[in-house]
Amino acid sequence: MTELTAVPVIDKARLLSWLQQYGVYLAVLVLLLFNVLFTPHFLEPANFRTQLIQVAPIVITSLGMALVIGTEGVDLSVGSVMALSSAVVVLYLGYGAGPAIVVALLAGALVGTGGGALVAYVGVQPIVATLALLVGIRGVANVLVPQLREFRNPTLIWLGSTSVAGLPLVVAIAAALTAVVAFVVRRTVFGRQLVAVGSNRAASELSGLPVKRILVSVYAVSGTLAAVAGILATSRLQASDPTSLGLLMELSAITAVVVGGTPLSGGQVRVLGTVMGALLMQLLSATLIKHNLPQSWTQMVQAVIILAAVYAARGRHP
Amino acid sequence: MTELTAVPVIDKARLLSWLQQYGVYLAVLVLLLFNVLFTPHFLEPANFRTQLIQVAPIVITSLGMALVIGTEGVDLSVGSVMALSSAVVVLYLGYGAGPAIVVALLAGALVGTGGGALVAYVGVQPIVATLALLVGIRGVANVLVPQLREFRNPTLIWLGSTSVAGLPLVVAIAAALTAVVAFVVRRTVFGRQLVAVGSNRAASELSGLPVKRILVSVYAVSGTLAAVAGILATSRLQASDPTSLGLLMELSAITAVVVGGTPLSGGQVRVLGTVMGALLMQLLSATLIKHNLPQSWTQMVQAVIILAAVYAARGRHP
Amino acid sequence: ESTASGPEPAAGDGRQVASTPSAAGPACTLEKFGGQPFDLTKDMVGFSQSEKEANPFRIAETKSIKDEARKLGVGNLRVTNAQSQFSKQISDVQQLIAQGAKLLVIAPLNSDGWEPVLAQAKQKKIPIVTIDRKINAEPCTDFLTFIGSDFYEQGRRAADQMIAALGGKGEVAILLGAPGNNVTTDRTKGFKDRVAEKAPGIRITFEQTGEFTREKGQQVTEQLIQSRPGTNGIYAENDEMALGAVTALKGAGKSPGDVKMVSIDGTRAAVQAIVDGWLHAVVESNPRFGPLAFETARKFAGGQEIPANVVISDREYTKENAQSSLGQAY
Amino acid sequence: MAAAPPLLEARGIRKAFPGVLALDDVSFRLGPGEVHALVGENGAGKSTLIKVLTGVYQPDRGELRLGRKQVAFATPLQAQRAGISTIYQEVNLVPQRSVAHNLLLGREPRTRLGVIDLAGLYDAATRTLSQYGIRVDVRRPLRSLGMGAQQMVALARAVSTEARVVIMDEPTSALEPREVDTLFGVIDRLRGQGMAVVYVSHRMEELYRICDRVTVLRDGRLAHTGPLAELDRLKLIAVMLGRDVAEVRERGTTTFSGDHEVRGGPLVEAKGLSRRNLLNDVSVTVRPGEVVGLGGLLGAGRSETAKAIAGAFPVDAGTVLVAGRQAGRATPAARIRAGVSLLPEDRKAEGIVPALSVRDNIALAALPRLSSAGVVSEAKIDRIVDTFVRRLRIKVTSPHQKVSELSGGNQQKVLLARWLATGPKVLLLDEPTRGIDVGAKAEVQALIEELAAEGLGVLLISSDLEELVEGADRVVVLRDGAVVGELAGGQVTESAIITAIAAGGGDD
Ligand SMILES: Nc1ncnc2c1ncn2[C@@H]1O[C@H](COP(=O)(O)OP(=O)(O)OP(=O)(O)O)[C@@H](O)[C@H]1O
Ligand SMILES: Nc1ncnc2c1ncn2[C@@H]1O[C@H](COP(=O)(O)OP(=O)(O)OP(=O)(O)O)[C@@H](O)[C@H]1O
Ligand SMILES: [Mg+2]
Ligand SMILES: [Mg+2]
Repeated sequence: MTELTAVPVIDKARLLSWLQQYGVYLAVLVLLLFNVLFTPHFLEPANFRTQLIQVAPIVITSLGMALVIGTEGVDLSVGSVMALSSAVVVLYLGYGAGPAIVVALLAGALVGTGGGALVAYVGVQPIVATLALLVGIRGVANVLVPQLREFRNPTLIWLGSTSVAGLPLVVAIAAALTAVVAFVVRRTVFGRQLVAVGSNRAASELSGLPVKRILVSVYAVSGTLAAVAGILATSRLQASDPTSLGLLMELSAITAVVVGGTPLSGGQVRVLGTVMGALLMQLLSATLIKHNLPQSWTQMVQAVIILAAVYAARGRHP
Repeated sequence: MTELTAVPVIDKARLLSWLQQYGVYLAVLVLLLFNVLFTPHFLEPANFRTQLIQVAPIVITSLGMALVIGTEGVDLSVGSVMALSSAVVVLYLGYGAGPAIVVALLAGALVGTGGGALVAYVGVQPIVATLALLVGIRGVANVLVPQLREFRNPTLIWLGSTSVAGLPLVVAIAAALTAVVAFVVRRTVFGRQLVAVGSNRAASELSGLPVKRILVSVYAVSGTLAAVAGILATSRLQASDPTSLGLLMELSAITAVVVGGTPLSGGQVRVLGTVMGALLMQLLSATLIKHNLPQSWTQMVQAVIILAAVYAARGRHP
Repeated sequence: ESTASGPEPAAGDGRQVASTPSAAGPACTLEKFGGQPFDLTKDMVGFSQSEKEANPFRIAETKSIKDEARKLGVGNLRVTNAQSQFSKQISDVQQLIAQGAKLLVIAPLNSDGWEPVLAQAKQKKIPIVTIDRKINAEPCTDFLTFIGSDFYEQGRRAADQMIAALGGKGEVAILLGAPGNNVTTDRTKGFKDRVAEKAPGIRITFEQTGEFTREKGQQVTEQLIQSRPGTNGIYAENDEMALGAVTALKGAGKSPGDVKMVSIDGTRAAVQAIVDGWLHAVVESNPRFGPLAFETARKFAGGQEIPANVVISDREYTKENAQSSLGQAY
Repeated sequence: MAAAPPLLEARGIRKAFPGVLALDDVSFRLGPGEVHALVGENGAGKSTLIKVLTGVYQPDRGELRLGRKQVAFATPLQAQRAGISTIYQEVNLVPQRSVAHNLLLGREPRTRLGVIDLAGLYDAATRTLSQYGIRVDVRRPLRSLGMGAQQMVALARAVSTEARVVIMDEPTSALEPREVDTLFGVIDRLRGQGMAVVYVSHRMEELYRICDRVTVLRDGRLAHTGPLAELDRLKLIAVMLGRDVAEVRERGTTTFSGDHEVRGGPLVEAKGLSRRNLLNDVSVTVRPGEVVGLGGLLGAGRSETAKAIAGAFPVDAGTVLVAGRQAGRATPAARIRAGVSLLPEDRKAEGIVPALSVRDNIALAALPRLSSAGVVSEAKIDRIVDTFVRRLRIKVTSPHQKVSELSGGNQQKVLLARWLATGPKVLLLDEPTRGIDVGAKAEVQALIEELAAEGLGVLLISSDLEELVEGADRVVVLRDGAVVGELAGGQVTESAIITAIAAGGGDD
């Protein structure tokens, strides 16, 4: 009764499931190849550095988003949290870069915890809870720092501009965080439980998982990661700009996660896929910029890629 | 067992369910009262006209959004569709206002149909399908009309500025559409079926409902209504501005629907509640503007209202 | 550092006139800057636009750069647009540097936050000409020079026009630009400072953002007319918002001149509105940077001295000159 | 009895939901080493009591005792830690995740660094499952297993914790006879180890096979508690229903009367239905007034056959004729128009539309007939809803009550009403009495009789062999998606069906 019967149907299904899992890698490869062939100066290390530095904050934010989506949620507040952490970090620079960063991270974690609590304890739907935060937290950030504010703190500037062993620190941080999140998802109890919650919340609750605590933690992690991204973006910009920093970041992050093959219906987290999704969107926009094509093209191509990704990933909802 | 046993719990539950249904009316009332007491010139008819005119496009878009949300979907593309219809209407003004409006409405319906087809036939999740459209359709609109374009067509200008029996035409149109949508939801087969699909798609399919057709229609209606809103906004502005028209409209519309008491989990559509939700947000922003308070305040108060609304509406997910 | 006021004798095509001849400020030469001479016809030139080309100012600005480049035979011009996102603009410029641009013309979205880019450009000795907005950095060391208007001064001149229109007393509302933007800050401060200085009889009773867009300008003005019917003047920090306000005034049944309006930019539609009587005056912010920018670059590459600031002389459009200057408005 | 303190005890429990008093002063004692049956009609409060015992709900009043200690469980986890392990009525696992992951969800073995020990996880899972005679690759996602195997995993999961009390809410509703035997073996072993088991089921014969004591709930109140041996089947049913024994005896255990008058030619003819790996050349004919049973084990393809006839399951080959004519396109809508209606097996997932009222649920499939020009006729709907609420004796406070507030049996009747409202010629009933209590079951069976008498054709799928034998005039037996036998008239007996299934197995 429980054996799998080998049927020919599987071949098409296999291809689909392969595409679903690795399509984004393929797309990145194709785009790289195109650039190597047709874009001058593409192979220079400086170019790769630029691309990686630019994508780093998106990757970091998307990691948190992937976890939230794994629990069948979504975190629309990430962009506003970036703005908030940016505002907070420059406000507290008087106490030194270290304490300022800690306070900014705490602010991100706090917003995330608040959102998570709304979802887990109050029962507000994730999209609404974090929509409210998207609106409200941007307001708070604007009140804290009403207009772009520059800073000269050398440590914070160093953070955004230094390299370790040729690798920009910002990129190294994104890579390290990717590794940590991948490890958490695959090998820790928290990671396992998180996807279980996303797959079947009722069953997880009855199985004795601390569902509410897991949910709150996941949003807190997402908030913290968004704060990391906000701090890094601020340090690279050498200024805090809460009015525009992180605008539409929620869409970029969701796009990276979805293009990376994580289903919005929860129960699965593809960490590397997410990173690839972010890279794909970055490469795409860089390619179009390098070939001097207007922004409206980028928008249209992005739309097509998002659709292609979900078409490939559609799998279970025919 | 199914009789109502009088237990004290009921009172609280009743209050909650009352608040869930009528909380938004109460909030509008309170805000009106505040303004009557503290805002000079608030009771003048011209003021009501202003508020109603400004809220009309939001109301119209939110009606479509409410239908989509009733099917457990969401339509993020409404703002971009507004921009598209605005671009199309001025492009075709050469053929006269009538034909131009028809083409613009068709464009909106077409985008909606496309989104609906992605959802119904391809099985893409609504949030992703319409996210792709949000990005892509704004690109198309920008390509069509790359910069603000003024027009002098008297019919189109008349549409946005005339009044019938003291009521601005724009407002009359919004009111008429509200009545039509309310009728459709309450009295037509389509309305009944739509909420059934939102509540249990599998059961609806087995019950012989044309589920896919219903889904496509709902998105097509949402696209068409967004196009109506776009045309009216354009006629009022006497110019087409696809770069900024309808930006963030999806958030306003979702907010109106949610604040109006329609659950995002589908299976219910509150038409009047949605209109009230839109009015509440409009009044709120007008109140803050009239009292010359900065925009960041509006954002924060909006966040609080959204949360209050969903807290009241939380009901079934404790 | 700045400039004359009052209507300027306009050049026939509305092209920019530098109001500061090379005398003002410490001058810069190729030698002092430490760069390589470049050839405009062969080397890559990058232009980074800040906002979407959806308003007349940005359109005219980009067009002017492109037209002039074509005219001069610039072989490899790359144009990027940051879509009003500052971090994107930083990325754009970094991309241009990575691609090997030898000259950068930047229309910055903001004055601050350019250090990372400047450091990279400095390393490669790429001269940067910023246009329309200043950046806070050292000319001739961090970047080459700035060409553009003085926004604070624009605000002051708008105030002068408003004071004249109202005879020194009344209630004025301000339609602010996008929040957090330093153009907004400067135009607001210039206006308020001048009003406080010259006309204590004018009270500023209302300040709300119209986000530099026509629709928002219209909506906010509708609320304004309603709740503060005593308002005598509206200062709009750009023409688009002013035109939105005009639509609102028309809708409310006002006649031209009922409310005195002053705005900044000098788009054709706004100048037409002066002719029609809706606007009292428009302070120009000339977007045609192409000729002056390439001229400056050419002089620099040729070893000539370049001033630290090339402040252009913005004109003013009023009832007197509007009709005749319509052709020069952009 | 007085000597050994109860393992688990509930005293004076009261639990109210908005509008419903689900439990009213209910007490319950569970001694060590006993298998305790918890029975009652649909909506009697069994599941609610279990949820109170396991920390899912907090009682409004009353107390829980574990041994001699008073306890209060704020979460299921606390109850689990205290040694109370539960298989809830709804399958309570995570279908996308692996079998091993499900089995040890919340109790994953960790290395010293707090990281999951994957090897240990798979090992432990394989070992645990083999104890219960289940051999599967534990890395496979749970959903790739059949329902029965999934249920066994849930069971293994529940009993493999350090449990002293195991609670099972209708564990056998998705199991086949062989698996039920395995389950009972496990329960016996648990009893031998001094554990206590609470067993909820609507299947009488199971209770008598395995249970020692019984507690009967009726309308949220305690109706009886004591050794099961003191009550015979009739008495037990009488207590559950609150009726006289004589009255119950008169009605029998099923209300089927046996033969029906079959009138005229075939109403529905399904010929050669095939779908790769699922259905293989299945043909079924139903005539007016006839009840045709579909027999077979779980996974034999009965549901697929019914769905294929109803146009809800795409087939590669095969035709469906209704009254001798092609039955329209293979969509539910076309088949409903042709007169074919399917009561689906999974009430919750495929049947009720929870956001809608009882009234709208009943009218749902018939809306096109209850409207003109796309506008619904409230009067017509009221009339038809009224008729069916009365005829099927659906217990509702008002037709506008939310369907999700009804008990299982009443929800089932609402669904029946939905299908009858379409004016069908043929009713396909997939497990119409699964999970509904004896009272409601009898009513549904009586209704099937009545409909057949009116000339409807009925296709009846049931895992309850007794029901099938008494209800059906003819039984088509399926195995592995193919017809392996057809029994008619006097041939229709439980042993004949079992033989047919077994013989079908001998073929391959
Ligand atoms: N969460 C809830 N909200 C409201 N009412 C509920 C809830 N859960 C149960 N009920 C009601 O409480 C009563 C008891 O339900 P319960 O599920 O305990 O019955 P049961 O004996 O398990 O029935 P079945 O045999 O159908 O499983 C029913 O009337 C039911 O409708
Ligand atoms: N979506 C699916 N994907 C893969 N296999 C499936 C799917 N649905 C059903 N099956 C398989 O098809 C076979 C028949 O299904 P099913 O269990 O519905 O049969 P049945 O005879 O109706 O049994 P039941 O008594 O449960 O109604 C089973 O082996 C089942 O595992
Ligand atoms: Mg139950
Ligand atoms: Mg079945």
